[in-house]
Amino acid sequence: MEKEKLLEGELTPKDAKHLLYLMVLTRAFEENAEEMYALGKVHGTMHLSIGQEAIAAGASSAITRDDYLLNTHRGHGHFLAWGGDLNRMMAEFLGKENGYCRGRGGSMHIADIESNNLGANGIVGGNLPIAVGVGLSIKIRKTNQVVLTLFGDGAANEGAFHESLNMASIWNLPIIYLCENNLYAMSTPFDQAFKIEEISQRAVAYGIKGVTVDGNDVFAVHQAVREAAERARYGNGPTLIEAITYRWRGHSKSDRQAYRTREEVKEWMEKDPIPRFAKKIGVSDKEMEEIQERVKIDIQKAVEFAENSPEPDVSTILEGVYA
Amino acid sequence: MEKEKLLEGELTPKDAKHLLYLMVLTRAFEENAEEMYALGKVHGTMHLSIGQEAIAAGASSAITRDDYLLNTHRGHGHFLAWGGDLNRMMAEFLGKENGYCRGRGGSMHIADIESNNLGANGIVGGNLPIAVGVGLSIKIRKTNQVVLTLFGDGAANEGAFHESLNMASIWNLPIIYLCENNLYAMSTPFDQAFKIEEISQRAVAYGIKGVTVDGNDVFAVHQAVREAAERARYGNGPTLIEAITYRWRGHSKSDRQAYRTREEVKEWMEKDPIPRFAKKIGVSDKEMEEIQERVKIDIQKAVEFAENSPEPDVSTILEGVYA
Amino acid sequence: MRELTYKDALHEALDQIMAEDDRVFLLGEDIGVYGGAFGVTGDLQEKYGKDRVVDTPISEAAITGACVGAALTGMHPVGEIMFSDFVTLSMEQLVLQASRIRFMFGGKATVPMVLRLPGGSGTGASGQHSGSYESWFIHVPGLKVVMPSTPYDAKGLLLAAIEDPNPVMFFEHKLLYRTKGPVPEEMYTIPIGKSQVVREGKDLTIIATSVMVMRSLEAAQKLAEEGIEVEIIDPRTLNPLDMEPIIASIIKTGKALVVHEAVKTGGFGAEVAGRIVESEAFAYLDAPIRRLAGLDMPIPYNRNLEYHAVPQVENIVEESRKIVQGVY
Amino acid sequence: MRELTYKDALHEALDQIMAEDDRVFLLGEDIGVYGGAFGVTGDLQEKYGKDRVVDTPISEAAITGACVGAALTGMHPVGEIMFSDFVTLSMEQLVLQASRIRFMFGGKATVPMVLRLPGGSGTGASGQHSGSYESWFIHVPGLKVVMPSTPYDAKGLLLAAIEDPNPVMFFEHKLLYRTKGPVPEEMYTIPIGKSQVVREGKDLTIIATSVMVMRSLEAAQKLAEEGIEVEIIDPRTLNPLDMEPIIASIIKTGKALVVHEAVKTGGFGAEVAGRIVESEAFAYLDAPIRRLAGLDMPIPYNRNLEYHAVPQVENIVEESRKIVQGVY
Ligand SMILES: Cc1ncc(C[n+]2csc(CCOP(=O)(O)OP(=O)(O)O)c2C)c(N)n1
Ligand SMILES: Cc1ncc(C[n+]2csc(CCOP(=O)(O)OP(=O)(O)O)c2C)c(N)n1
Ligand SMILES: [Mg+2]
Ligand SMILES: [Mg+2]
Repeated sequence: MEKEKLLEGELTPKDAKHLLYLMVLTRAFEENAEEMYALGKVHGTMHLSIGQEAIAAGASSAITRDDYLLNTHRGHGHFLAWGGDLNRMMAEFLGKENGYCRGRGGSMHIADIESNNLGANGIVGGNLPIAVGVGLSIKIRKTNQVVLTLFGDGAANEGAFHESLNMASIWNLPIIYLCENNLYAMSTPFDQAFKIEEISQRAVAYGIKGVTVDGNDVFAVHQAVREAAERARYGNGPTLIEAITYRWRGHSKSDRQAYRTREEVKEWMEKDPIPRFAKKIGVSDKEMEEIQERVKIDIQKAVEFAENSPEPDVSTILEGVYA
Repeated sequence: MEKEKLLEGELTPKDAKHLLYLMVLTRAFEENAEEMYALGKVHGTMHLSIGQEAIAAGASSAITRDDYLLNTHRGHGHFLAWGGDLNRMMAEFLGKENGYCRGRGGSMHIADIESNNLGANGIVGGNLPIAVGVGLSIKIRKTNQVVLTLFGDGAANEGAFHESLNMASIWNLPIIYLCENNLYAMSTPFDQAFKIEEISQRAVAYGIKGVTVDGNDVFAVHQAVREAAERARYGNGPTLIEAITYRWRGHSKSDRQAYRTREEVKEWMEKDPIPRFAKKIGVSDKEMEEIQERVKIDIQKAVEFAENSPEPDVSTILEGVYA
Repeated sequence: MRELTYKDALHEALDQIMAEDDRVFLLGEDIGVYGGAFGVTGDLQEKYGKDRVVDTPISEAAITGACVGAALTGMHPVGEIMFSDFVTLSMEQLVLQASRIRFMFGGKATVPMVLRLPGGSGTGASGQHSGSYESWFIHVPGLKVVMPSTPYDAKGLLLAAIEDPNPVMFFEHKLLYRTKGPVPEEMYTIPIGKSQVVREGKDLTIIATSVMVMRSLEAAQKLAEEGIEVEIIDPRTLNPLDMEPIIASIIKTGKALVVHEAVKTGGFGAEVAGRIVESEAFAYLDAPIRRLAGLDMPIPYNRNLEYHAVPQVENIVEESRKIVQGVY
Repeated sequence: MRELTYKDALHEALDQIMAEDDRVFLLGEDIGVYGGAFGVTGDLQEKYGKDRVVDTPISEAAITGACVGAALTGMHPVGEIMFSDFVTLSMEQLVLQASRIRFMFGGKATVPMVLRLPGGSGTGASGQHSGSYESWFIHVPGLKVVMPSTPYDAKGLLLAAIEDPNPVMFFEHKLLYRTKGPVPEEMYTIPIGKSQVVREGKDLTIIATSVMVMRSLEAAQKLAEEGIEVEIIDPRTLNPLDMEPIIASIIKTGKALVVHEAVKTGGFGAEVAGRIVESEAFAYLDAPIRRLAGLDMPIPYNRNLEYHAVPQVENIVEESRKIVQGVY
């Protein structure tokens, strides 16, 4: 799927089914990651997007692979939806030489510049100023691309958010700001960090369009991103989209989750975006099982690929610091 | 006037006349500063607020000297209106040992901690994060004070603005954010840096009250600040006030002003806040002349004081780096 | 004496000073219910309430500025920057405000604040969550820079930092949080600006900071088996830096090795070398001063590369051996 | 050869490269109609339009990030931070993004950006507008740090920096803008990472940067009258640092003095001292390496204090004399 224009018109049934596959794949990848973590096969931390898969599916399918992606620390789904190769992704996750970043980056920094995927970012809001530069570059080069920029609710309180949205607005940059509001920034509930109802209200401060959508609804996200992309490509500047969702797992590996109730989590688990989307696009239980099966095999193969991949050679340790 | 509560009720005629004096004094101070600069008596740069004097008069008179002030690089008027001593201010301007900052700070960093004047700031938006701490300190100490925080239109595009207003809003801090929108940030016209009509619209992003007033009208500023102070003292949090005004002089010493027309400047000079206020409060031409005369003498004395003040001794150069 | 972990020693310091001094309050991201990313604040919000253990939005510049403003008006704030890497977002408030306000205001203001900064590599957190930044701050007059390596020092230096009328950068190391050591129950301070000899020896002077003190001690044991006795000095405060014990030691040993985790170029080790050369110890040096430090690179994700990016026990052993045997 | 000011040399470099390479564009505060706070961009907006000479709002983090993003996608942005002090607002984008992206992405991304940073004291701009920050950045692997001291170097190094595939911090000095010197009309580059001997001498090696090169040359003349011949080396690039001419020179003179304006503690001079000691030159040293640098304090407003806060010609003369006469 790399470099191929996935979708330019409405979602076809085939497209939709592929999106469903990607959502299932993302979840499986993360469940597997959890397991590997538990088995001590993974060093470091990771941020799981389980429960939030609809956003990546909806967003990536609304733009093309000639566009750009700026991803976050919770970005496995976006990476896969953009067309990331599962094997090399898994290899990166295990820190192997043939991972996307030669094992130097890991989950929090996975990138594939070749496919205009400009990388995940470990810094909350860290990709927002970068988005301005990508937008500016597009504008100067007149290439008609857009840049999809992801961030969480927590990032919307960094100064970088403000500077980025203001610059993008005054210069009409082709940026889609997609805020994944999963109601928590680590342990901080949304209403403890904001005095407003919706993050999209902040669009007012920049004179741009803001919209809040159901982040567990692939079509709603897709629609909002498609509209934003259209505005962007026609020189009408950035859009702030807020997609409401929920993270099922803890923030990272070491989270006791004392800041929320089991009931709340359970409630949201009932809003699982995967069966919801499957139902909406008329995928039967049997088809779903087939997808699950396919995913299982894909993951297994990827794990094998990654585990059999070589470790980086220590003699190459300094490679890549300078060009 | 230091440490004395200037005004708690409405402005009395006597208060008003004092404010007029302060406005005339500020202008004379700055015109004199210009001259001294031209004569080579001042080292470094300075930022003149000529044309903007109404804001300092209106704002400082709406709160007490038990409250706090956080000032900007263009803050001579606010310093005087807060009750700054003209002689020591002039001495600081000339870098003398008995200036407010022992000649170490100069115009851009003049402060008087003793009177809760927490200083001018050379960094655009630099005082905005500090305001949060002052507000928090008031809240923790339960002292019922407020903090008046000044900044320009340009500062409203720094990330610091965003972080500060958000924190102040979620914690209901007693902060009055007073934006002096003089339509330019150095050479950058307002509408080149903002895609909105009024900076006060940004209050929406924080769920707080925002208001735009005529910054050349002492009463309008006074009224807005008084209301904001009331909200703040009663635990109702911060307010964003935008006061529209205009700087008559260049940004700093070395500004050719190629970014604006003479006509525009002239137009605004006709909206001079000083005669406007004099007229409104019924000060006769004769009284006005008396004020001018008094100011002239005050300035002259201050210059003498400052010029006769000793230079800092080089042997004390390291003093004040650490406590 | 009772043993505590480094983390618990810090927690106890905060707890005790908060009970005693109501000017002290804490702020930072997820320091309340979550107890801090590394658990240092733990239950303190429960104990002292949300007004004194303040959970903030993710706004590092404003967190730092909030410390400055509170300090200027009489409070003694202790801010936590979740990972010291994020201090890159606080630099303006730290460098242009906190460190300079006092001087610029003619010595008439004080900014008694502490910023706690967990740093360092070794946890697989990769390029943006594993840095060591203390060296920048010794280059910022007006700031003090503290970096404890033991639970005992952690408690005593944190209490001293909170008492100090100046802004203090307090660097903690992630790998030290679980290390244990004796810690008195009562409150005590360790003076800021005092280096300490943590091991005596006659063959080589090692100046090490933070987690490298621990590694140097381990290396010293191995070296002792070979008959090499190294003296180890932990500056504990990087600025103001107490050179006296270092100079005295080098006069004795004639050899010096500085060990830190931060990248070598422009690091703290350079300043130490520069000062040794300027001191009377210069005349006693019978070997060049060596610096063993992090490679000039970001911290890699891969566990093995990460391990090799910063000094380990075996590197210290080898480097010490070379110096003592005059291989250089 | 034709003479130009340092400012005009920079302007010419920008003008020529923009005419030739449409990947190059400029952004910063007031660089358009205003022509830049120090006049470097001058008329370039008129010449190349608002799309290639971009006036920004006052948002230093986003200016820097905009450079990163543009560079990542094939452009060669040159950002201007109006006063280098404001780089404190760009640290996250510089240190955690620009400098590390390439490494973290496995060497598969390039970030060819330049940040121009006017710095230094001497203009009465006081505490927040007069700093020297280059030393921080030599401690950031992935960045290059350049600091020209003459119009000739300014033009050649700026063109080299723009060509370089790495992020380059380009430090200019306010007091140098009006200095004049020969500058070829055609485009040329000066290799990044090459030190230069700017004066030959046999008695002492002075390693000086930026405005201190000028002051050292002046000091050298006075010293020559006393019969002291100093050799002066301008590293021009602070990272990667070319030690070869420095080492060769010290082997000849046996004495070294580093001079810079930035405060002494933790400054570039420490790194130079550290490297000299580690080099073969150590054995040839017959006097301790001295560092003459800014006092450990913010820059004061008062003109006289400001003057004394950083090395002046007479300080260089005196310090050199002491070293050569063996007073230390
Ligand atoms: C500048 C910065 N501050 C803090 C952190 C630590 N941190 C990592 S993720 C996170 C929470 C982010 O919340 P949000 O933006 O809502 O994204 P989510 O994790 O919910 O997807 C925090 C505090 C960081 N990585 N970068
Ligand atoms: C962080 C920072 N960026 C840039 C500057 C340089 N500078 C000083 S004042 C100024 C313009 C400020 O505009 P505004 O906030 O509107 O205030 P005004 O000068 O109009 O009163 C600029 C760019 C600075 N001092 N600090
Ligand atoms: Mg979130
Ligand atoms: Mg303005």
